[in-house]
Amino acid sequence: MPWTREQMADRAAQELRDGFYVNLGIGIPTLVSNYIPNGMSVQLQSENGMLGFGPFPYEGDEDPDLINAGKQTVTEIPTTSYFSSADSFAMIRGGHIDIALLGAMQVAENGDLANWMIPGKMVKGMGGAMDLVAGVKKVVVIMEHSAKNEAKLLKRCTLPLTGAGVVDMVITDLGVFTIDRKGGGGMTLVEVDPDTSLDEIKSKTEANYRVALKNR
Amino acid sequence: MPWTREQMADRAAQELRDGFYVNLGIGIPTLVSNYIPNGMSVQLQSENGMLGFGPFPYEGDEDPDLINAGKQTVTEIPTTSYFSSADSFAMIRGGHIDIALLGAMQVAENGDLANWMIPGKMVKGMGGAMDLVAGVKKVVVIMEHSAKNEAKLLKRCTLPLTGAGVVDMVITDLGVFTIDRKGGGGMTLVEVDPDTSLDEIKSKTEANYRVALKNR
Amino acid sequence: MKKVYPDAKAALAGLLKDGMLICAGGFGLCGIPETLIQAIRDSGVKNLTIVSNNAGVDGAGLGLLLESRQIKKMISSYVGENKLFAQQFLAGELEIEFNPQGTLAERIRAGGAGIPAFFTRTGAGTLIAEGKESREFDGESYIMERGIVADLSIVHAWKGDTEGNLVYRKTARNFNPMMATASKSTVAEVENLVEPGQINPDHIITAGVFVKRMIHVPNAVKHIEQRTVRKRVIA
Amino acid sequence: MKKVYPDAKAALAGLLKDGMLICAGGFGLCGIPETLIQAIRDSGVKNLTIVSNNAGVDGAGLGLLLESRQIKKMISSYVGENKLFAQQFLAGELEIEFNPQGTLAERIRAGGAGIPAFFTRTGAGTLIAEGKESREFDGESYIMERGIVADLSIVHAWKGDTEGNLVYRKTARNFNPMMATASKSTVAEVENLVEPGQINPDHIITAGVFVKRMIHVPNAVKHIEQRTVRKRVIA
Repeated sequence: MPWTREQMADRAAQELRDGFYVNLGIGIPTLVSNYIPNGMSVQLQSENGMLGFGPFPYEGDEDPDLINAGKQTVTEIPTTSYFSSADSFAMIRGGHIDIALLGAMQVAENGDLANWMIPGKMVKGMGGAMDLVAGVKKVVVIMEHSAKNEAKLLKRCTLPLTGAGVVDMVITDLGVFTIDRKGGGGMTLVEVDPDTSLDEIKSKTEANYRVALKNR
Repeated sequence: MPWTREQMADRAAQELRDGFYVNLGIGIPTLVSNYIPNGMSVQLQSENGMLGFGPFPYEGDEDPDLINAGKQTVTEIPTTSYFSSADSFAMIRGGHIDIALLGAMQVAENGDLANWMIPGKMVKGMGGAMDLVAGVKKVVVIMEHSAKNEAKLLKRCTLPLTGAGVVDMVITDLGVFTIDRKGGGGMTLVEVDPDTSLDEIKSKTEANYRVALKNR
Repeated sequence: MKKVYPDAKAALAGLLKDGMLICAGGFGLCGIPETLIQAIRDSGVKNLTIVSNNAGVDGAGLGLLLESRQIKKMISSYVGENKLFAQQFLAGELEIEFNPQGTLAERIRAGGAGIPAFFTRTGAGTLIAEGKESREFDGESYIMERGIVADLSIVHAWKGDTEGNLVYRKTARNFNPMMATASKSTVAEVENLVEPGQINPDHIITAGVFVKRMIHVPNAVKHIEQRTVRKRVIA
Repeated sequence: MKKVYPDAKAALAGLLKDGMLICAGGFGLCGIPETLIQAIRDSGVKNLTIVSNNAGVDGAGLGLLLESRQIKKMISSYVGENKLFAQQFLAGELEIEFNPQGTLAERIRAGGAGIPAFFTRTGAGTLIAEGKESREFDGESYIMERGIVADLSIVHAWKGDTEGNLVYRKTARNFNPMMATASKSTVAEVENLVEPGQINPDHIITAGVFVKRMIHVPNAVKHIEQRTVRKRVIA
């Protein structure tokens, strides 16, 4: 069986370190907060102007003035601070957030990322995604390995880019890839779902990649 | 008798309007706060991060955390707000301060201003002066008409500039000049100290200027 | 110099004209100047270009001005919540200029700070870079973005004194502070109106200098877009 | 992840090296990180370039590092209060790069915000523009200034929680907030150290993300440069 959404989130949580400041995108990345190892302290950043937020409020405690970047009601915790959107993206663009976990439509072997528009379809906008991938120190994509038998890990993205050369790691339901986006060392398959063969991954991946499995 | 420092400050205060946000430089400009007409409300900005400040504190009430841009102890008033130096100069550079009153070494007929360095002498620095003259809506210079028989109102400044084409009005001990710095209409003498002849002003002024005295 | 006006209509009087550029605070429906938006709708002013991170939802926020077809163009980062937006856009009745959210926030901050242009890495190598100057600094690629200065800014604050000093509450701060700086005519609606001196000056986020007019909205309606909750566990 | 260190020496351990670039908060002697400056002096680190609006006075603030000749270069807007500065400068022992105060503040803010360069009207047509790119926007002349990113920032705050969230008091805020953002190693000294949750999150000026290490300075010495007072009138 390929990894479940929960297993992918659990794997992604292993990229966190004590003291990290973390931005989680919508979808599977949101689940990552459930897998933060015990004893590890990380602060979640929400790009609409909040650092350090807690779980959803109890029924009846929702506050219209207290939402995350997905416009969901959230809660304050003791470490919380609020700031403007300009200050929030100064924090992001300035490289002060340690890691961003987000979804994607396509990732290329050079680290290019596409996740905001499909030509010909109504475009909703990129929100803060372009700023996050351009500014955050480490960018981890969590996505299904392929969609409707179409590869998502490509030699080159065919969709308009969210960022050029920005992805450091891709966690799919079949395995984990690292991308040496700065050094130009390309993409490497470093972990595989135990129930998935290397051949299956090869057949579902258009991108070139080396295989260097880590013992886990 | 030429105008006294107090009379010059009084004349400068007539450039203020109700609701104005005002930055006062050191020297004679500081005195202007004593001549704000009754019933007029103006807020004084201090570029080190304070809007709305009051007089010097009573003896014993000095607060090391509460100073103006001249590093003098001042007081808070009900309208006071504090902000960072970056926000302070965003306010100044963004054109949100209505008027700046400051001293000068030289002013040219095109509005050029020199007030920060004399080549060959130890330079202390321009502080916030370059930002103020570049950003504030109206810049009024208050200075002695001439120094040691050397004209200070010149065709061109001979000292390094603080700002190019930035001065709107010059108040000296002998008269008041306006400068059409944006329209290119040059300098105009609009008021004269009653005890000073037009010939005397002419002899002490290198700059070209028209005379268009206002009835006062 | 009285800044406080009796209502939104009075506060906007003389400030509205067809074809103008308006900065509107808020993120989603959080911290939006809803009372001022309603007054703009009622004024009938047309062909507006509005700078706002989002375009409201159907029936609330800037959605009101979409319904009344007063908006010609939006400058936003995300408009996914609004069906009417999609309809009008696909019918060619509405223009949209997408800006990355951080670039949008910084363009507004720059406009208010007298900075006509700045460089950012955001969007380099993407569609967003087209038509913009690109440049390398220290081996990395950046694109040049321009500051935004509007004809009018409308913002929502939690508390304000009559001098125009404002504070915001929690994530309702969002775009409001920058937008308050980005025009020469900023109108603020405040949930709590107090006298000068009632707000600790160290806590003020928007200094009064930026606020030209203000209104008191003690009963401001607030919307929740995504009501996400936990069940209470009864022990 | 413990951010609080027992003293300034411990907080700076491993962060100092000869020839480094340091951003130091404060305006005049107001809001300066005096305890951290003393520890830098005691460390003996040399050839420092220091970004600070002023250079302290003789015997206080950065004046301490001038006395010990640890400073190679200052990037400042005004250094008029310091006789030793003038001596060392005239003797060719000290470099100075003057920046207009607002340009200095914005360069630091830009560095912290990931903006490598921006345009400003300040200094256009003056000596400051020499060697810098000039450009017209909408008919006005501007010059390009670069962001500053330092190896180390040292700041002084009124209160901080152990997460690194900081608040400043009155005009002691000045350059501290931007400088806290402009390096990957920011060390803060706080007069009051509290637990997370003890500061209202709407009042926090510097978010904890910017602060790597901190020390508690409950008895910080504060200087007044110009003691200006009114006489009390006994009624």
